[in-house]
Amino acid sequence: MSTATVAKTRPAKAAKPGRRRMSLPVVLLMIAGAIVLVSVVRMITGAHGITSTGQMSTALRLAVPIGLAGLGGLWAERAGVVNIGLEGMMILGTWFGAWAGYQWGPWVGVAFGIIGGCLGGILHAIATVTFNVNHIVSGVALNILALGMARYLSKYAFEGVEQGSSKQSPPIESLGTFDVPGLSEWLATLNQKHWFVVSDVAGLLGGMITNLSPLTVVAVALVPLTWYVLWRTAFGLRLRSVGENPVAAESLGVNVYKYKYIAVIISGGFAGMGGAFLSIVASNVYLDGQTAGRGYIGLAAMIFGNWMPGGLALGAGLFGYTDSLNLRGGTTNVHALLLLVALLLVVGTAYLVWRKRYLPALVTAVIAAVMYLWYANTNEVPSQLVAASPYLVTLLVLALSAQHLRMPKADGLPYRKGQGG
Amino acid sequence: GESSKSANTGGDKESGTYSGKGIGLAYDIGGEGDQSFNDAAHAGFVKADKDFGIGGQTFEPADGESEADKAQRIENLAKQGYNPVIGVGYIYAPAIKEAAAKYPDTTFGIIDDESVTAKNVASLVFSEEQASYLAGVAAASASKTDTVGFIGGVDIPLIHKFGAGFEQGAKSVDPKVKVIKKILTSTAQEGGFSSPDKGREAANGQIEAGADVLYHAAGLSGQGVISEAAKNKVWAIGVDSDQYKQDALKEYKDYILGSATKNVDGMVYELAKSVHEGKPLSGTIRGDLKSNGVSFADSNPKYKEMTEVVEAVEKAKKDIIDGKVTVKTS
Amino acid sequence: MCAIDASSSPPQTERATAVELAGITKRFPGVVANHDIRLRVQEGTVHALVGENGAGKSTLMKILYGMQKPDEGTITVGGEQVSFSSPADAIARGIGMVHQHFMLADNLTVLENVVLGSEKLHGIGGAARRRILEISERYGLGVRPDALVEDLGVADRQRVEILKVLYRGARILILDEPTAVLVPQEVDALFDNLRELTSEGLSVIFISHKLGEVLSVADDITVIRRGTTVGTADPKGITARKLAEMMVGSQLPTPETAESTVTDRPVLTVDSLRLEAEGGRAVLDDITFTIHAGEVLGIAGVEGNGQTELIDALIGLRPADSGTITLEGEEITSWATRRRRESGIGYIPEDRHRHGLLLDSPLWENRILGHVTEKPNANGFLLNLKGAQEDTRRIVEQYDVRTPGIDVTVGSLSGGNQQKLIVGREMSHAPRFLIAAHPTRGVDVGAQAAIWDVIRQARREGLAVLLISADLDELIGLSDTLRVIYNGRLVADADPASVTPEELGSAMTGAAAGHLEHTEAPSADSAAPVAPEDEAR
Amino acid sequence: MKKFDKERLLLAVAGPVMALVAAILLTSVVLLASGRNPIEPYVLMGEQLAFSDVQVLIVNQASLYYIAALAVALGFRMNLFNIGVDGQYRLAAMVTAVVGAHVALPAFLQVPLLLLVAVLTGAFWAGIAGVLKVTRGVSEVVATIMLNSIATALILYLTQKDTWGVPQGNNMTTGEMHPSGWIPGIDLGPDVGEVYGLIFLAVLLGVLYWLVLNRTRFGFDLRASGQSPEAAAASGVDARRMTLMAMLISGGVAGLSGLPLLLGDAHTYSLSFPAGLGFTAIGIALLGRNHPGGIAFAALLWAFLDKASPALDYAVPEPYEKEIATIMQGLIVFAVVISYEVVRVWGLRRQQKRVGEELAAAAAAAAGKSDKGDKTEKEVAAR
Ligand SMILES: Nc1ncnc2c1ncn2[C@@H]1O[C@H](COP(=O)(O)OP(=O)(O)OP(=O)(O)O)[C@@H](O)[C@H]1O
Ligand SMILES: Nc1ncnc2c1ncn2[C@@H]1O[C@H](COP(=O)(O)OP(=O)(O)OP(=O)(O)O)[C@@H](O)[C@H]1O
Ligand SMILES: [Mg+2]
Ligand SMILES: [Mg+2]
Repeated sequence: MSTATVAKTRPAKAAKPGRRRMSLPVVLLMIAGAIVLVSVVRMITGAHGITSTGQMSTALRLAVPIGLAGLGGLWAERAGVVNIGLEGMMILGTWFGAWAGYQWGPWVGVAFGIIGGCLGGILHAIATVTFNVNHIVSGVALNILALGMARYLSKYAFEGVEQGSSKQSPPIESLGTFDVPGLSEWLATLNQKHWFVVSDVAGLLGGMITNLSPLTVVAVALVPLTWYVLWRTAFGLRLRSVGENPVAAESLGVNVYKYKYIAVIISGGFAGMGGAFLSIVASNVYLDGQTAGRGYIGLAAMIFGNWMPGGLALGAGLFGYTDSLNLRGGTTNVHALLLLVALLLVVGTAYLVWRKRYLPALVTAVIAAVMYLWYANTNEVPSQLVAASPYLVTLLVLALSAQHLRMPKADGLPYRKGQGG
Repeated sequence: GESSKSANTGGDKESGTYSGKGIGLAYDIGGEGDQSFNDAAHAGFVKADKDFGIGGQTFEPADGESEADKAQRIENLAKQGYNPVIGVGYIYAPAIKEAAAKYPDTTFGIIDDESVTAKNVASLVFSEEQASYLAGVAAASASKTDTVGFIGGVDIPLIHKFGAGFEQGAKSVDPKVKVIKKILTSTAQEGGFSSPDKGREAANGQIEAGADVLYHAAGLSGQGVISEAAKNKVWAIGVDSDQYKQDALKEYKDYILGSATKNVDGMVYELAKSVHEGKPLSGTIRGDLKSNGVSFADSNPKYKEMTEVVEAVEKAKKDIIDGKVTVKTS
Repeated sequence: MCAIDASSSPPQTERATAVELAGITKRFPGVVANHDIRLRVQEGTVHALVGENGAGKSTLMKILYGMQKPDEGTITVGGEQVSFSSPADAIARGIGMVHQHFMLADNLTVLENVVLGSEKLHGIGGAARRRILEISERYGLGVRPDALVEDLGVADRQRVEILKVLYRGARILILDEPTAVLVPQEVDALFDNLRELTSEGLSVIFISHKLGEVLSVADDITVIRRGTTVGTADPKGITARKLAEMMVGSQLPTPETAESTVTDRPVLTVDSLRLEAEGGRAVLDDITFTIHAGEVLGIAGVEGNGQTELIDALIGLRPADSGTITLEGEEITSWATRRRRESGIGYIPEDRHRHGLLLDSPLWENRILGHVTEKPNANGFLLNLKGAQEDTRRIVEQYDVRTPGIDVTVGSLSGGNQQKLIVGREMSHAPRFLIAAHPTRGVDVGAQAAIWDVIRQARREGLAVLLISADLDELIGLSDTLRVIYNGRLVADADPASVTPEELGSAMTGAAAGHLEHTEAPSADSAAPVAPEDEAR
Repeated sequence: MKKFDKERLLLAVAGPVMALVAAILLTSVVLLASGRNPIEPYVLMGEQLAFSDVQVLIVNQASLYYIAALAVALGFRMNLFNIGVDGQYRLAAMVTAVVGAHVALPAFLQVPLLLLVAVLTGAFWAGIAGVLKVTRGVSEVVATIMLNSIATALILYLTQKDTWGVPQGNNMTTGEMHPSGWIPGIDLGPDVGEVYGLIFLAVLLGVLYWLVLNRTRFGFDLRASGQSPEAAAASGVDARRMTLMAMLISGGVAGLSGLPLLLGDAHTYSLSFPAGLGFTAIGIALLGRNHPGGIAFAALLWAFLDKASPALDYAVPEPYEKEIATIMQGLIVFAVVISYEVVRVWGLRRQQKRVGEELAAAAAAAAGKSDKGDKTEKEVAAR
């Protein structure tokens, strides 16, 4: 026989290192760092628009529908159902919201928008949960169907009504907006001073409390609420368990179908609310094609946010911010961002050097230099680049961070009762 | 097999010399309810129907259709006996070119394009840049901050025309005037012509950057521009029709300095009239300042009170008509 | 088929009946998993359920637990006839089940996994945490409520599973092969717990393939074979061998000691192979061995000690972090899987459904899988469908794959027939080296023997085989050389001619190392635990 | 195994038929609910089928759909979801149009050059998503959604006046392509129109698709990866390479999907070049079950709904809403996937049952021949 192998009984396995989780202080520190960096860029470039109150307020308004769609995605995917039908559910939300809104007032409209989205959710749930249809396929079908439905119904509901047409609903009364008295103006004045960091923070905070629609407040509140419900209640635990391991949940008496249904319907409700926000708050009319792909963007924001409400809000905020930069005068502001990117890359280079990863560090440094040169040698960036910036930023961030993302384990997988074993 | 165009015939309206089914109006993407030139064309259509009782029908395009579909639509209309057949938008140019050759007895109209030259084709085009020039003059004259803004809907040459005229007009008042330009979206699908919210945010940004007169060429999105201007108590300049008189904008009309109008409805009406009378228009019919095809609407009494501004605009208008000034189109 | 009578005295009737299953029948498409099964469990006892792989034990338990509905038959709990439509009903009746395969959500914490479904008991916060710690303390489970399950090892997971059941205050516990992944001390601790539980009046249904364990812990035994009850047995009056014979339904042959065919021509040499997990922890470390032509090298080990990783490294699914692999003098460490397979490495994967088959494809396409570049499946870049189909027919014939034809999807075959197809496919390419991972797992006895014959035959013709199996008898019976893997290292070796399963077992738990001699006591740098006295034979 | 073949065929047909019937019924319900005649729209649309010019339109449109759907289906066969076909084909068409306008080779060189340019552009754009997925783990769904929007901006940038744009009136084009790159159509007379010459490309691609998937090693690997990535990896497929390849090929095919129109009719890329083809193609690929024949059928059906629905505009006394066609399209996809799933599960059950029965019968026969100690009982496990 062969020689005796060296044998040592080894101590019990060391626990696997847990996944890297960022603690609150670290997150806060990173946010603070980002603000300082942006402030530096603003001071250098004089592009005060990048942190103005209006900028932030616009960013928030643009982020809300994306965030709501993302929350919709989050609810569905946490229960294991991929929801690419968010776009369709949003369309239903815009339509139903406007249809009820112009007749019975905006709040009724919001309620109907949510109901419209829920209807889409029910359809998606029937297809994916009961019939085990591929989730993406069902979502695509829903998107087509919702588009056709909304157009078809518009011909009946809006054509011939005063100020309405087959493409547009009559105007809906506004939900109104409000500021926080005193504070809003004070922050706005502070923001106007263009002081280092102080004005930026004032802009950020001011934007959050200026010109607010009540629905925006509701939407923002839904982020922590979602977190609370999903992570701190029994209901949420069951819902998440269904997305992680439905068979295990089933084995403990959880009615998997029920939770999937609930989750997908709530998901539709969120998307519908996002749609209602578009037609009631953002525009005060339903318009054909109003959602313009925000459902997909919401989905992207959710993935970006690692299937967590906080991350999702950050993702939606980033979209809202870049989009708002674009809308609010674009070219010079985005030009200033080139410098920001260059600075960020320098920071990245330093980090990589610290981690002794020299080749990536070199590559990063070179890109940083290119960015800087681009910044230094131009006054504006092409407007098309500005328009593409939200998408580019998302792609970039995902490319840098996708490995750290973790989706619910049973997300998108078919499930049948009694399949366990 | 048989062609669909040979199938449906008959039902011609006989009224005087006119023999046809009425006006066949084919819309561009956006269709009815775009608060812009589709709607204007529709207004002309309605007016013509009212005046001559010639009737007719309107047709909307589908999403993502190709030129073949447009050709099919136009030819079908001609075959069925609609007269005149009007394509709203340059996008119909190839279709009308083809159909005009096949149906020499039908009068075709095309809006915003003059590339088709045929006896039975009337190209209804507009010098939007001239009206925009006047808007620029008005804006720069009325501005206290010497900063004015332009918000276009979608990144297409037509919108560049508006922007170019506006900028030239503004600079003609004072070369130091700053013109901030923003075009909302790259493509119409993204909602550049139909997103009041986008218009509003863009307007807000420009106002923040110091602009106190905003000119828009953004269809429905312009409603957002105007409402935001009103909210911030700065001037807005409307487009296409006299927006001071628009119902949907009543609330904000005090802040509408004027509108750079484009007489699409009038042109459609004229074309229908000419056909109805048996003397169909043909060739390029240019709506410019001289022919009143475009103009600067001054319905707002507050505008009329600003005599300096009014004078500047009148002078500019005269200069253009006299050919002293030529306005760039891009 | 020969019927075997219950070999034991009838069960004592002084205790009350906790659970009674009568006439349970359950059919799956193509399989009758349970047919007219009877089972009576007395209160306060441990009742063992034994039977071969695929006999229908798990199915029966899932029925009792409400996860599956029986087609026929009745369930009586505590004297009352019940009908469960979901596990919730069963849990409400005080039934708890630890499943054969872990039923845990990886991305949830231990606490969340435990309280799931029973949040009403103590909520999902502090109270629940206190209760978990209490139970954990009481039974010495050592569970950390806030750890993520994915960070836990198998034994810890097993404890969480047991805790889940205890947390719900179950009166009737179903444990489906709870010991498969536990080391002996843990098994002992578990058994102590079980005895404590039964003394409190709880009933336990216990499933295990380790008959020694069964005899030591059970108060009653029910044997099922091919889906039906064949009888009950009294653990005091029956030997493991007799029990095994009841399970398989006939006399057991004495293990075959085949003549050695080992040559001195090394086929596969692995030198200091190391594989790391994400955090840099070694999952395989310093693996060194050589397999010669005509040699079967058996690797024994408790599941999860690096076998899967070793297979992956050999077939090329995971790159080695250091060390070399050499195939007949050629170093293949950096080769891709395809090249390794083309150069003569055959592969019988441990999970045939995941790694060996395309379940929705017909048999002949599965014939191509893994050998798409080779004859008779391909001509250059084109597939040779005719060739593949013909050869599939040959395999079906030669390896006795029971199928109506080669165009049916492979998913509709039974596990054993699927396995025969895989074996046939791999052997058709005359491999030089074969990785056989659990080649007869879940395969019926007839197919088992056939597969063994194939491996022996190929060995005689000079094939080198790496055999990984949880079945120690299979390992000892087939191998020429035995190694024991523990914690990612080869810690011991043994001569299959003389080693006993007990000795192997103790090495598998890390209690023994070095060369295992039959006469010697295991080398002792740790207190040798009492090996389960009587393994299955 | 004739029996199984027949059954398979039956199952294959049952799905789409069920789906169509269900979709039509549901659409009728919608029509009824809105107080319209539930039958007439189908009649009106059906009548269109008899007109040769409508036929030409349908076939032409279907050729675009077909190629784009093949691109989508290729990804699906590998469990890759290429939502980015839309961006890929628009970008490819634009770049091809630019090359076609600035390069003037003889036709036998020009046409292959243009095809190559289209393929490479499409592949390049899809390849970005592929590379991101393979190297950085970015979901191809999100990446291609983003790339669609980026393509829109890029196209716009490249067709500005100071880049390659050539304004034509109010339209912005890339300038007329050199005629040597035009592909003549089959002219069926002035009243009927021209069938795109590149319809043959669509057919060829369909055949190639089938050949590659079913008759080549590569196709086998691709399908295996789609069915079971683990099994494919164990069989020697390099999953990353396969993913990248599938993405590149899908993108390449997507790049071709605008060409029948570009080279056959439009001869320039302009603002009026149709968009949204890539999204429609998803529905078509699904409807066609990712099978080249099925996709052809689905593409024709979709094109039919597109091209026949304008007829609803001319209905007397009151036109029908064209959106009925869109609703039908959505319902069809739903009905199709649900009925496929139902039929699949049913078929699987049947097959398993049949296998069980036949085996039981065989076993019974064997038991009849030899009693005790028969073949299956002879050899016994060691335990
Ligand atoms: N969901 C199912 N669908 C179809 N067949 C099934 C299903 N579950 C189990 N079977 C089949 O039923 C039979 C009994 O399986 P079961 O899991 O109960 O066996 P077991 O006795 O637990 O085996 P093991 O010892 O391997 O765990 C097997 O043939 C199995 O393939
Ligand atoms: N979830 C399931 N759904 C449908 N059929 C199943 C399922 N699981 C197993 N089967 C069927 O059960 C039969 C046996 O498969 P199974 O894998 O359970 O056998 P096995 O002998 O227990 O092997 P294994 O060790 O792989 O579990 C096959 O006909 C298979 O198709
Ligand atoms: Mg099994
Ligand atoms: Mg079992």
